[in-house]
Amino acid sequence: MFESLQLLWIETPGRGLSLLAGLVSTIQIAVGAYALGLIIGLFGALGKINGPAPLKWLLEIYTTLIRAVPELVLILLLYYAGTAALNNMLESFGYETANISGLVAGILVLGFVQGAYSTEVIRAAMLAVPKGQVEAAQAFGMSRRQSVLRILIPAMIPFALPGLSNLWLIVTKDTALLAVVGFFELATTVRESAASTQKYLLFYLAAAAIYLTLTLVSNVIFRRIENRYRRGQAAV
Amino acid sequence: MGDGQQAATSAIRVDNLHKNFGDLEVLKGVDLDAHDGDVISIIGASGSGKSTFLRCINLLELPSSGSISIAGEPILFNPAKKGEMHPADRKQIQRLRTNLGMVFQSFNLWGHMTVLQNVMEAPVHVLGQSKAEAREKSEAMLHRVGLYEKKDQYPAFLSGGQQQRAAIARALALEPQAMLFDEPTSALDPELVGEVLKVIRGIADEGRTLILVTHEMAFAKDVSSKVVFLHQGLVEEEGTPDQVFNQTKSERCKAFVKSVH
Amino acid sequence: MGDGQQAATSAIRVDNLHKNFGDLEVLKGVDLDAHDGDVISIIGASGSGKSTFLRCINLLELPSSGSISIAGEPILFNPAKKGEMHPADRKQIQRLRTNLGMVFQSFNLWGHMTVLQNVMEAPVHVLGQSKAEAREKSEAMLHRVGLYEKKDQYPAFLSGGQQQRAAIARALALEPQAMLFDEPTSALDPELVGEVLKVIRGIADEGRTLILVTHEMAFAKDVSSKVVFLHQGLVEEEGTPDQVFNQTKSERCKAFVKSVH
Amino acid sequence: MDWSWIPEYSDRLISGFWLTLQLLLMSATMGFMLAIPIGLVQNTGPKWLSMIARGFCTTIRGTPLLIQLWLIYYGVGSLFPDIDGIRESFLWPYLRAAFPYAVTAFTLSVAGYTGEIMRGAFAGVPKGELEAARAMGMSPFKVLVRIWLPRAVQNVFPTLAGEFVLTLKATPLAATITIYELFGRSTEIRQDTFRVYEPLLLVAGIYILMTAVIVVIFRWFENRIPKPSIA
Amino acid sequence: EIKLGLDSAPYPPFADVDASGARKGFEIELGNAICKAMNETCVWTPIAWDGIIPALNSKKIDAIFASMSITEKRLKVIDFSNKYYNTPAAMVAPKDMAIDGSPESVKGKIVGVQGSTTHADYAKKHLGGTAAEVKSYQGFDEHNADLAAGRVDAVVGDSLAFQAFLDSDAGSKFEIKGILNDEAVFGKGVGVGLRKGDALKEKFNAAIAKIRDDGTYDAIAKKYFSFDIYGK
Ligand SMILES: Nc1ncnc2c1ncn2[C@@H]1O[C@H](COP(=O)(O)OP(=O)(O)OP(=O)(O)O)[C@@H](O)[C@H]1O
Ligand SMILES: Nc1ncnc2c1ncn2[C@@H]1O[C@H](COP(=O)(O)OP(=O)(O)OP(=O)(O)O)[C@@H](O)[C@H]1O
Ligand SMILES: [Mg+2]
Ligand SMILES: [Mg+2]
Repeated sequence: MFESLQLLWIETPGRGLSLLAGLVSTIQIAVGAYALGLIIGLFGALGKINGPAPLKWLLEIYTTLIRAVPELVLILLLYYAGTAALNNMLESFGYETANISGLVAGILVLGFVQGAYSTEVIRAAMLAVPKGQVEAAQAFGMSRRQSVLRILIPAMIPFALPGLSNLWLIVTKDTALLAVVGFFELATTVRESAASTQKYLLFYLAAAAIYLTLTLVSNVIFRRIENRYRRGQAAV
Repeated sequence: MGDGQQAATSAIRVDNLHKNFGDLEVLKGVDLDAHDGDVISIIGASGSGKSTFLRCINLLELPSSGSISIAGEPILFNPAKKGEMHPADRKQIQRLRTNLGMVFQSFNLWGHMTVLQNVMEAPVHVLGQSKAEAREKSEAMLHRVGLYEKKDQYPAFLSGGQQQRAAIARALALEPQAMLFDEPTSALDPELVGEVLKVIRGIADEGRTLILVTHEMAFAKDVSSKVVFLHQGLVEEEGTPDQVFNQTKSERCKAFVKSVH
Repeated sequence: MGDGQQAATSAIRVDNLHKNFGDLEVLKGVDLDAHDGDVISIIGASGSGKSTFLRCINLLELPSSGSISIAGEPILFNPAKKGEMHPADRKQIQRLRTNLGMVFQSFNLWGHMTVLQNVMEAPVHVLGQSKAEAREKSEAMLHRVGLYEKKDQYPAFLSGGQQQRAAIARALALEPQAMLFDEPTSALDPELVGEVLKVIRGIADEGRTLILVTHEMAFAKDVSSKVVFLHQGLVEEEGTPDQVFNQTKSERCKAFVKSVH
Repeated sequence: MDWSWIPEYSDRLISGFWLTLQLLLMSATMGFMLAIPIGLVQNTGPKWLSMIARGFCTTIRGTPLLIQLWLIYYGVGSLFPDIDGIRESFLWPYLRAAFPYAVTAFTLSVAGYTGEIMRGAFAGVPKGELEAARAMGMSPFKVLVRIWLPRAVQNVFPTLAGEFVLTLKATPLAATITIYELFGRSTEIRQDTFRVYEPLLLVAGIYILMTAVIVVIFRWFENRIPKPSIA
Repeated sequence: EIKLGLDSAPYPPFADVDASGARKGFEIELGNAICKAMNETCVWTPIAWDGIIPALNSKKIDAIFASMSITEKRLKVIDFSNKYYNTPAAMVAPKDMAIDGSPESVKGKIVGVQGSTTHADYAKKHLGGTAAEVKSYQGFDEHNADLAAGRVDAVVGDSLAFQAFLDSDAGSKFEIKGILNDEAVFGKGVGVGLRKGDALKEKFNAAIAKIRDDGTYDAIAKKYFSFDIYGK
């Protein structure tokens, strides 16, 4: 076991460097997908609350379907179908086909899935903001945009944070699913290393430890953020 | 009321205002003409439509029919759709609203901002004042309502009376020509009522136009230039405090005034 | 009290009961001897240890020292550890508890069962009665407390008084020799108090042993065979209702009786 | 779109569907059974046990299920052949099959997530109701089975339904360790037919239907239990 | 720029990663040489094997350079260049097990293959009737791992690719039990997978011919194999 532990180290024959690189791209994908999910979620929530009826319907279908289909199936569908559709579209409009890198594709796919969950979290948070908060903004002559940006969004954050921190933990773990489409991230790296060294137990344990650390660190960070945003709330 | 020659000098003028919520007709043709410096108290039983009337004035509720002018400028509406008239020009509404300071019954302070930030918000982001300028004026405003020491607190940590005074300071910071108060004291315990009424009286003395919905008859009597009694969506009685309280004509108003005392 | 020759016929007998919560000594040596058919009211100021005493009797709280016998059978304890005496024989406790119907101040009905299921639960699952038998008896019990029509309701849909009567029926269904009531009416509004007291009086008239903590002095006076006044963890005064209420010896008890009236 | 392949592969799809269902029901049931003690010891157990339970929940919730699955199948599974005589033992047929590993991994995962839910659920039952049960002479086990557990489950029922759907959505991961459940079958069909989207769309549709059925079933049960809880 | 798709799971000695994560192997070197001959820059893009054809057709990659055999079945959906190597398929099993690669010898045994390969097709066609089960894996290494763990009794794969496994500690108890032949299944060797009608086909063919002619191919092949990997 001891000489096997060497395999985790940075120096050859250790695989530490590739694991590190895998971790970095996992974090990149997670951050990107999370951010994209938040943007979709924000507009999705606004659309679900205030949008015209057809948009509401569309969003309802989006969130319901995405949340009912296994992530793995979605990832495959979006990964192959999504990029193919995009390229077909670009071609039919006479553009060059887009050169979507793995990183971007991963972010797009996971972000699109995250968006459905974010939409629900943010919508619930927005509904939790007392109506009077936005009315007050309107009564003082703020435009709709201003009242959303300056009042509704900041006021909703404390309500949304617990759900959003959960989503972050989910997206970091969902990056592992990209391994199934052969994506270069932590789980793929680990799988490659485990396969070529035949030390499955060692590498999968190491992977679990890395993900767990990521989760624990994220928890600490989110707790800080939450404390910051709860400044304005009286202790219950 | 209602023959219109004075329209040019009216701070707030409402004609034949109707408002339905679905099948429920809450306002059935209400008129109001408030001139500069008027202090008008609106009284009436619960559910008579007082809040709805106030909220229609600055279009937090969309009226079903009727007309509204602020500072002599009529609000432009599209024809009613599904029982609501939508404003034709959003920008106009936003502009006119800055002339109407609204103070809500439940304060509606923004919880994610400190008291000072609450007060500075509209001057900076709606009127476009510089931060420095807005801060200076806002601090002065907080001094006036006696809340300067609390300026860096978040609203959740203030008492009800302090919150209401903060809400008043916030409305005043826009330096509106007219102010609308919806039961500014009803959420407060008796000790705090006095504090807040003192501040409102101060504003009235300044010569600003005030419209207030209140259950404080003594205060209404004392401070108003006109009292309006609303009953089931209609103005049942109006006039000077003396006329309404002491020479009451309508039976219903008599009963109401008696019950409240 | 306390010289012990009557132990054999005592329904509940407590000797020199002590109870600490950490450093706080709540009961400082309390004795009680309840014979069959006794109705004993425990009165005293808030925090004097009444609830704690009642809860020690059926071991919801573990005493620090002292002895307890139920129906003449002494509860076996291991020596105290960390200020608590643990029962030596769990089965004994479970058996003796079926002889002590407890009615809580806050009802504590089981929210996932209907009223009838609440009442049937212990007869079926503790006493091992057949469902049919338990149902019959339980329905009779519910008739008695006037709650038969509500038998298929869930507790959440009952009024406070109805819940309390359901809790009494539940305790009665075990046909216990003795019943413990902890302020059975204090969570109820005045109209409901009457309902519940009527039921308790009925039980007392049946000749069951009752121990009740109560603030209803009139009721205590009326229904009790003995009244115990607890003060700071000690029995400060005890005797017949007449002795305690009218010929009060202790100054503190005098003050208490006066303040409650 | 071309769906002409469906008749040819319908048998395999059906067998995949049953496998998915088995995987789901077995791991959800066993996971929930495990979640009960895990939630319970965090409320009443000795400190060391409660710490272990907490550590377990944190670990399960903090690592991807895919990694857990691979760790158990390839990692732990690779240890067994080194044990002498194991190939001759009666356990060997189970140890060499993939299904038990998948059930183990999913069961542990359900136990971790649901254990956390049950911890809160047990804590949320009013203490007085438990005392009432004890005061009537119920044994600790009776109190748990008759009062504490049903009351706790009642309070978190909708959350449990959600957890059930999440478990269903996790079952496709089993395909990565050679289990031909529904998703695995679709992969097989894709490899055979070189059709990219249709098999995926078909199974996506089946998963949506299964989710809908789960939601309906749970809703039916939910409507049968009394809603307002006595606070 | 041409994106060459390869299997994301390692497939030594054809494609592998070293400790630092850099790619190495016969196919990697060969691919690089071919790109150089075409005067193109190439980017290696790892893709999970079972999605590699869809990835080509959805233009995520431009060519499959991943030991893919040219078969009738695949030719229905994609094009291939001329072959660039050809090795026979083999069956590997424990040394002490009586298996010779024939359908009868795997009676009641579990056979592992990598999914969507010609080896999987072969196993299904010839062994499916007798074997207890044919399990398909996502990667070559994974069925080897399960062979070592005793979860499958035999595996079918590329004879050369097995070499690294048989040389390792874990593989020391196993040996090649038989060479498997069926041109209908295994096709005419390994070629570059291309989208139907793609002009790249001519370029690849020219480049393969060029490195065959100028000795580059043999120089690379010699580093890895002691025999003629190109075949007849
Ligand atoms: N958004 C709404 N939708 C439907 N009905 C409404 C709405 N807002 C108010 N109403 C109804 O309109 C009527 C008048 O309400 P309003 O709040 O104006 O009364 P009020 O005079 O302010 O009473 P109070 O003194 O209790 O505040 C009431 O019957 C109320 O139920
Ligand atoms: N579990 C506990 N831990 C610590 N202290 C306790 C606990 N239970 C009760 N006490 C304390 O013991 C004392 C007596 O409490 P007890 O509930 O017996 O009073 P009581 O006479 O029933 O009062 P009340 O009339 O208000 O119900 C109080 O000071 C209380 O704070
Ligand atoms: Mg109102
Ligand atoms: Mg008490």
